[in-house]
Amino acid sequence: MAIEIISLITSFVLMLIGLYGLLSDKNIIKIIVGFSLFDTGTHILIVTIGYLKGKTAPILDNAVGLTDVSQKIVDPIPQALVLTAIVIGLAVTALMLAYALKMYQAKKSLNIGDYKTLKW
Amino acid sequence: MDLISPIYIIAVSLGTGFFMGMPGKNLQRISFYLLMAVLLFNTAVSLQWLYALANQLTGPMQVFTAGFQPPFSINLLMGLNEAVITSMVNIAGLLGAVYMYSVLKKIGTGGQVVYLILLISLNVIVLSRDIFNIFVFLEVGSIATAGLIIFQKGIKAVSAGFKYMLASGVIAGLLLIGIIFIYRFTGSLNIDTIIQENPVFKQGALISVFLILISVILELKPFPANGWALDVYQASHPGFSAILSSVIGTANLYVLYKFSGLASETLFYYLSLIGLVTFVGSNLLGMNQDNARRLLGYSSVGQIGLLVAVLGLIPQANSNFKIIFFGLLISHYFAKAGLFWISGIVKKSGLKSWSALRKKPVLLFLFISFILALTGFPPFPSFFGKWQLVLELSAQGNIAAIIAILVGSFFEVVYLLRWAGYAIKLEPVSTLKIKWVKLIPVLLFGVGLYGAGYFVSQAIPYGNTINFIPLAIVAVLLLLDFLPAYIKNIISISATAWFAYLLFPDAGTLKIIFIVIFLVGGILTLIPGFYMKGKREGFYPSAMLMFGGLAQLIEAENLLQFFFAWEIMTIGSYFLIIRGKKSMIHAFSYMLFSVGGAYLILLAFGLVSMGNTGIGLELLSQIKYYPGIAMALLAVGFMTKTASLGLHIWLPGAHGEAESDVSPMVSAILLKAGVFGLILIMLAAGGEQNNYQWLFYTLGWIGALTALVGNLGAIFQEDAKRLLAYSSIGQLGYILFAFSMMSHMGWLTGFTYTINHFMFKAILFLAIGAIVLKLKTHNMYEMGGLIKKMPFSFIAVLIGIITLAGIPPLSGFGGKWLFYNAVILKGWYFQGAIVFFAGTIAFLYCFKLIYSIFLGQLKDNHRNVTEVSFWFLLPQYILIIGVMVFSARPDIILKPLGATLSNIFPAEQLTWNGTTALSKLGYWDATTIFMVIGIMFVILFGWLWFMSRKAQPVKQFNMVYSAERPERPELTHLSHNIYAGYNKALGFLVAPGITAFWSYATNFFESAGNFIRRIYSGNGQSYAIHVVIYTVVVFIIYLSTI
Amino acid sequence: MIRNFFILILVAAFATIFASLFLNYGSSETLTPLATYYAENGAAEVGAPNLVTSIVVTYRGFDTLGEVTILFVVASVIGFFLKKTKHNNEEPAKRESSEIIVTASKVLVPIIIVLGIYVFINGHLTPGGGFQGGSIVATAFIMLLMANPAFEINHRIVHAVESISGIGFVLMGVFGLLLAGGFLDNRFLPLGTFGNIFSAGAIPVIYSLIGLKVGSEMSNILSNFQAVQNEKM
Amino acid sequence: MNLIIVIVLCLLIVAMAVTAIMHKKLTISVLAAGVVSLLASVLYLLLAAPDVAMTEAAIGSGLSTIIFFYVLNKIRNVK
Amino acid sequence: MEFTVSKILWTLLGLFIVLNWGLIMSGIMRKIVARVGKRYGIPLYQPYIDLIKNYAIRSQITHGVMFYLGPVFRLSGGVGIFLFLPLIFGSEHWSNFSFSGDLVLILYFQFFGMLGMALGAGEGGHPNSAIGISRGLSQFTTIEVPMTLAVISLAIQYNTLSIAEIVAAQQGGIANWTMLTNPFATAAAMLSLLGAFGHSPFNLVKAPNEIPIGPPTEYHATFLGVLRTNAAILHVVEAALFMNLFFGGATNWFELILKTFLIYFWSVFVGVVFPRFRIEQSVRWFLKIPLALGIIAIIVMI
Repeated sequence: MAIEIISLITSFVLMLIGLYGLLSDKNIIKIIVGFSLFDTGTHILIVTIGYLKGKTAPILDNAVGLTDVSQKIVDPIPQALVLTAIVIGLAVTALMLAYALKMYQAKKSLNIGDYKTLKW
Repeated sequence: MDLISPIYIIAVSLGTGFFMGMPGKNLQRISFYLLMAVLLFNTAVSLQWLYALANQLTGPMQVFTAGFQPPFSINLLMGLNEAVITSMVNIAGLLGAVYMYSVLKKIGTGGQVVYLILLISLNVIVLSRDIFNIFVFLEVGSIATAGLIIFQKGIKAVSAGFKYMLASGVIAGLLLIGIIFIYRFTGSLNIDTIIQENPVFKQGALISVFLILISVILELKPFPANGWALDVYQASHPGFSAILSSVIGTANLYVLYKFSGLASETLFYYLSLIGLVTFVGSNLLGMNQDNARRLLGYSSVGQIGLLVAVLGLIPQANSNFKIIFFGLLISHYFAKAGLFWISGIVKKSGLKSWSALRKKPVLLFLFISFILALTGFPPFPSFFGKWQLVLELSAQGNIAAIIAILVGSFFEVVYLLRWAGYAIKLEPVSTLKIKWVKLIPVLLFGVGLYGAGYFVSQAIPYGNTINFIPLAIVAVLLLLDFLPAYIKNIISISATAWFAYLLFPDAGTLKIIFIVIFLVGGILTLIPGFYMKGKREGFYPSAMLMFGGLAQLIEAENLLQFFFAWEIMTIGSYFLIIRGKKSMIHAFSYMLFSVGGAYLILLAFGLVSMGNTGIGLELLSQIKYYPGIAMALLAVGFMTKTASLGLHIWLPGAHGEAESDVSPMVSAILLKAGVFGLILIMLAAGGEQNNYQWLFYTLGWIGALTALVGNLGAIFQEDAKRLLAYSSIGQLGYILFAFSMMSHMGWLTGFTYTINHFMFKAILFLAIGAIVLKLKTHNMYEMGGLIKKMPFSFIAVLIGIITLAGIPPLSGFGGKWLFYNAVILKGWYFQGAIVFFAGTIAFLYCFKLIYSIFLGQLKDNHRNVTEVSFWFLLPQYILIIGVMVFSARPDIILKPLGATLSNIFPAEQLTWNGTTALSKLGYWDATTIFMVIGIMFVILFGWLWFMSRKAQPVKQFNMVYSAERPERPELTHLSHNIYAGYNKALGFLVAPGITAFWSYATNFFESAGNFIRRIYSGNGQSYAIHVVIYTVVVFIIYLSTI
Repeated sequence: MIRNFFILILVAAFATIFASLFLNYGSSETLTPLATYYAENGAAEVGAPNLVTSIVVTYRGFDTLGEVTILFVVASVIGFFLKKTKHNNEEPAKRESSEIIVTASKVLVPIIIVLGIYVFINGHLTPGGGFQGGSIVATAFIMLLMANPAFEINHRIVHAVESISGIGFVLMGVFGLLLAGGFLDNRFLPLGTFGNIFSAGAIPVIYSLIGLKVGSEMSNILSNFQAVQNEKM
Repeated sequence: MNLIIVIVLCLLIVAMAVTAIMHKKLTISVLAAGVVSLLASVLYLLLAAPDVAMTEAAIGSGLSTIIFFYVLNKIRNVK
Repeated sequence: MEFTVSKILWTLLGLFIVLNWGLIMSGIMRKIVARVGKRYGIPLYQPYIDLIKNYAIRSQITHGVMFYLGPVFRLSGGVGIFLFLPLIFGSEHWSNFSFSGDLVLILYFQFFGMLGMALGAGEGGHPNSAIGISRGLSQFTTIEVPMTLAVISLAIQYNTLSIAEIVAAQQGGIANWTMLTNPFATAAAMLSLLGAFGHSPFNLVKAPNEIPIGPPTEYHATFLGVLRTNAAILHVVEAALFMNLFFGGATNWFELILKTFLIYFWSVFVGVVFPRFRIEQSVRWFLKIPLALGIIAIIVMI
């Protein structure tokens, strides 16, 4: 079994665990934890997609040289994407936490079931 | 032409945004104006592109970032579509900022920056051709959205924001997975390159395409995975809800549009399914809402669903795709933003508190315009969009989709028009203070909506055949609404006369009859308006809308014109009817039946156009697919207007509670529009030997039963106007029956009835209306003995009821005689007997009407009443002259009519020998009868008068009752429930079974909606669960097909 | 419990999506054409040894602009969302931090900041760049905050840095548009010698600006959360 | 060799993730999530993505965990 | 056919005969009813006395214009039916003005008189009049149903609506009478005739006991005289209509007198035998058996 398969499975499992936490836990903080796990899972997935077996990091240092680069490196594009994704994930998590804080301030509860004034 | 590159929208805005982050008090002060300046700049840039591209001054522009060709770098495309959408985004952004002036000021630069960036992100997702770039800016947008939600203070907004973030977090995750896999399978992130790669053939790619599309769809809030969005609509600042609904929805929809290039046929199918489910489902639930913003939320979701369905249903290569898509989109855009903005002005959330708008006519007008635009009435873009959509779907043979769309639309009409009714009718509980900054955007969007309507109408096929002059007259009357009523009345009458003058020369005999009924009748019923004091705000525009629609109906030469006119007339009459004191609920039910009928007509028109080219009215006679169903649908549609049995329950209230001069308009004139429609389809069906025998046979029975039930209903009424209203139901039943016979005699009967009903019902309603106006009660048992006070009204009513009852020598008998002959020749004996029975029953209510009001004992409080206004009597007596002429010389009309009809129905014609009409069975000499009876009557009257010339009048109180003098003789006026015995015997026939049926149907849908909406438990986590379930379910269904 | 079980089933059902993706994953030995292009021409066109950097800053620089915008928005939102309520001016209960942390922070903060700056300036040569460097800089602020909970970051300076670097980033983009091939093109400055610190056109400048921007934005976010700590609920 | 490390790493990640979801105490749960990120960044190194590894370490396991703790701290203070 | 003086004179003569026959016939009937009830009864010429007395009474009062018009309408109705009905088959003189309308005209012209009566009585202002009218009209609507069915049945049978042609078709012996060729229609019509004449059991309208004298309660003197005149004419004319439709018509005055007498006697006979119905009972009754007969009559003819 190759590395990428294992990490692919890991990423899927991580996402599912995160999703389960997101959907099942009543505690708002833990919902956010679930979300960030889900997010991490997607990051691993993206990096894995870019991975090619036995290739090196996409940095053209002396070890790689400037010739036949395409035979030597892993795909740099997913890595570039994941950088963006990570920052976005941070932003979303931070904002969710700010919301959680505000909600807690208003009702002194972290149970998401207590925020149902709007419905139907 | 040198155009500013769209990249500057982003560069300038972001630069300014970053600059606004600078610390400093001075900056705080000017930052709002800075924001406005940037938004103005963006608007200008996108508008210049729109102008240039629309006029083909330049081609679409590609912007390559970083100076590399795609797919190696991110590129933006500014084409016509993009120009339209970014213009929409930026204009609404600009006006939204104006609207949100105070809140943006209060929140400070931080808030302004977020607002600005939201708009930028929307611009980018519209322009960008790179899939991951779109993802990034979608995220920017959703974070900014989350920030803007909390402009509104309070836990509601905060919790709504959190729900939103949770759901959009999951959705973003799905999108990201989809994107990375599409990269994996196609090796590109550029939409155009991916489409070239054609991912359809690779299964893994199919799944990633699925993920991408489903997440964009989820962003568009499909039913039922959209609880989070509804909370946001309800809880946010109205200014932001407007942006969310009209702009963010639009931009996201455009993303779906771009991505839909990736999809396969199957996915398009699902797209349409999802859209339709959303449209129907959310509108079903919308019916249960009483919070204005949440209701608008449901409506928004529904509208976007419809647009998604359009994406799925209509191939983008179709030449009409754009007009459908943008027609619907633009209506939604203007209307929804406008409504949310108004909701911020009204402030209170309950639907009923919107009556506050009543005191602000401009705002009320805008509100109603927006509502009508959402519900797809002309002249708004959505009308044309929906029209074309139905035609295209018919061309595809996709009837199920049409039905779903119409059902959803109907639900939407239910709650939106109920709401409009509240605003128009309920007593205002609060007064509004309107700030100019909040009014300006609404006003501009209102103007934009009408402009867009005209533009779209010119763009669709055959749209240029629509005559907008009646609407222009309505607009003039709206602008002149501040003038006193009599001036507007003169204008209206002249305009109606002018329509008639224009239509007259080209019309054949059949049309002339309707011109006379619609327009001459219109003039006659407008005359009483001179009596009305004050300004009568809103009356004349509505009336002219109705008469304009009727005029257009006559001149219509294609299906579009016809339907347009039909809808115009419907709205006009709705506004007329709702003017009555207690008519809110009745006008509403009138509208529901009318709209339901109109949708059936639309569906039928769709069927008619199937497989045919063009949309001329002559297609009705060459229907290729499902001709029977199409005809039946049309018939039922028209029968909602003629209030045939089962569809009649709206009429008594609507006609009974309308204003005194409106009742004759709607009863004597408007009902004939339905007759006009029926005649149209019957003509198209061909003559006697048509293929729709079963249909007309059924219609005949319906007509007969309608006549019976209508007349029976009338005799038990205590309310004079309702009595007449029920009588109209019955009379229209006769008319339907007569035309359904599809024979020469039958049609002559039908036309005679139509003309008679027009005349006597106008006389009766005018007379009774004037009396009601004078006595301020509808109840007949509160009247009595008025013959001495109102002799002219009495004579008018007497002549009216003699005509109605068909007693010789007046023209009513002509109808009866023709009827007998027609029935026996046709062989519809039993139906005929029922109709005859109904006719004798008519006699009962005629008597009740005239007796209870005019005869018997005068009431104490009416001792000082005087004759009704001259302006009411004038049209009555003009009509009486008409009745007399038609009675003495029916041949004037019937001869040429017969000649025309002989082309259609050559068999068993009526022949004329001088003034004697000869049928196959019998003969009838109206002129002689008129003379014989007249002479005899005069002789006998003279004799009796001579014999009792010394008679002395008796005072009212000079009476003996069971050997005693009653203390208060006026109380002995027997007028309440005078047909008690009849009620005991036959009352069961008018038991409100049909009303019960309709209220059961209503309850069913309401409780279904109530049941379904329990899934919106308010729990943010549940909403996230819905999103996942939705994805999984759609996926599993999808998986089974690939 | 039933609910959780149901969610478990739901998640399992959701896993079918992954399963079907997994089954179609196949394996790939070669780069995609797009990546091949970057690998073959990246060095020559952009002039940065770190291909990830050339993609992040130049080829897909527009994404990165969006990314800093996201942070900017979040900072703004959190700024006005968690803003102190005015009537709440009581002095917060100060908690003394331990001596070790205070001392350590005094020593470490400058070092960390220098490290951060190094990381983003060298982003085009070695692993790391604006984001990494920026977050390292932000970590230094955390140290300061931990050392002194009452420490108030000088907002004016942070905001100014944030704004200026942001405007700078956009200006670089516009320069690229005006002077070179397109928005965010790095080649309006000479590409220089491959592998040098002052090479790869404007990449070092842009990445530094990104680093400053990210660092200041994150600091802003953190300080807002910190500010709440001192507030009464 | 790499393979074994990767397997162990992945097992740890999953274990930590489960801890993060299942553990009753919020602090543990947040810490576990941070550890998942940290382990992920090690995984990135093995997957030849040093840039990503740095970012994940700094942002995913560093900054976001700190923000979590700010919030937890605030909530605990209130309790 | 035109309005000529001789035509008008012949018609007036016919009217005179019919009026006298009507008066005599009602006298005879009242005598018979009395004898059946073991009373002596009135003299045969009593109706004449009544009529002359009514016309001669001097003290008159009126309630208004419609009060005048009521009897006028009523009498116009009666005379009108007479005018439009051919009395003697084959005689141009006694066919009156029937050239101007057919059976339908007569059916509908009945309403003319009813309306006038109703309005006039209403103007009187006495509640009993209104009660009587409402009952009368209610009952009348249902009476008309079997009648209509019978007429339709006839129209199908003879394929015409012209009375003269219907009579013509029945000539040539009793076997050709509608009574035998179309018994169901005849039965239905004869039942509705009972209601039309308003004898017991369908005389609640006039209701001599509960309400002084029904609709004409306020009428007296000349007004009542007019009404009585009308009643006399109407009885004969209605009977003549039935005679024309169902019993072969009349070829001379003797036949007419005999047949109308028998038809009228039928209603009196039933009235003597059966007790009075309440109004809802009679409404229901007419919608049962006579209606069923009418329907059968049509089905048979189709």
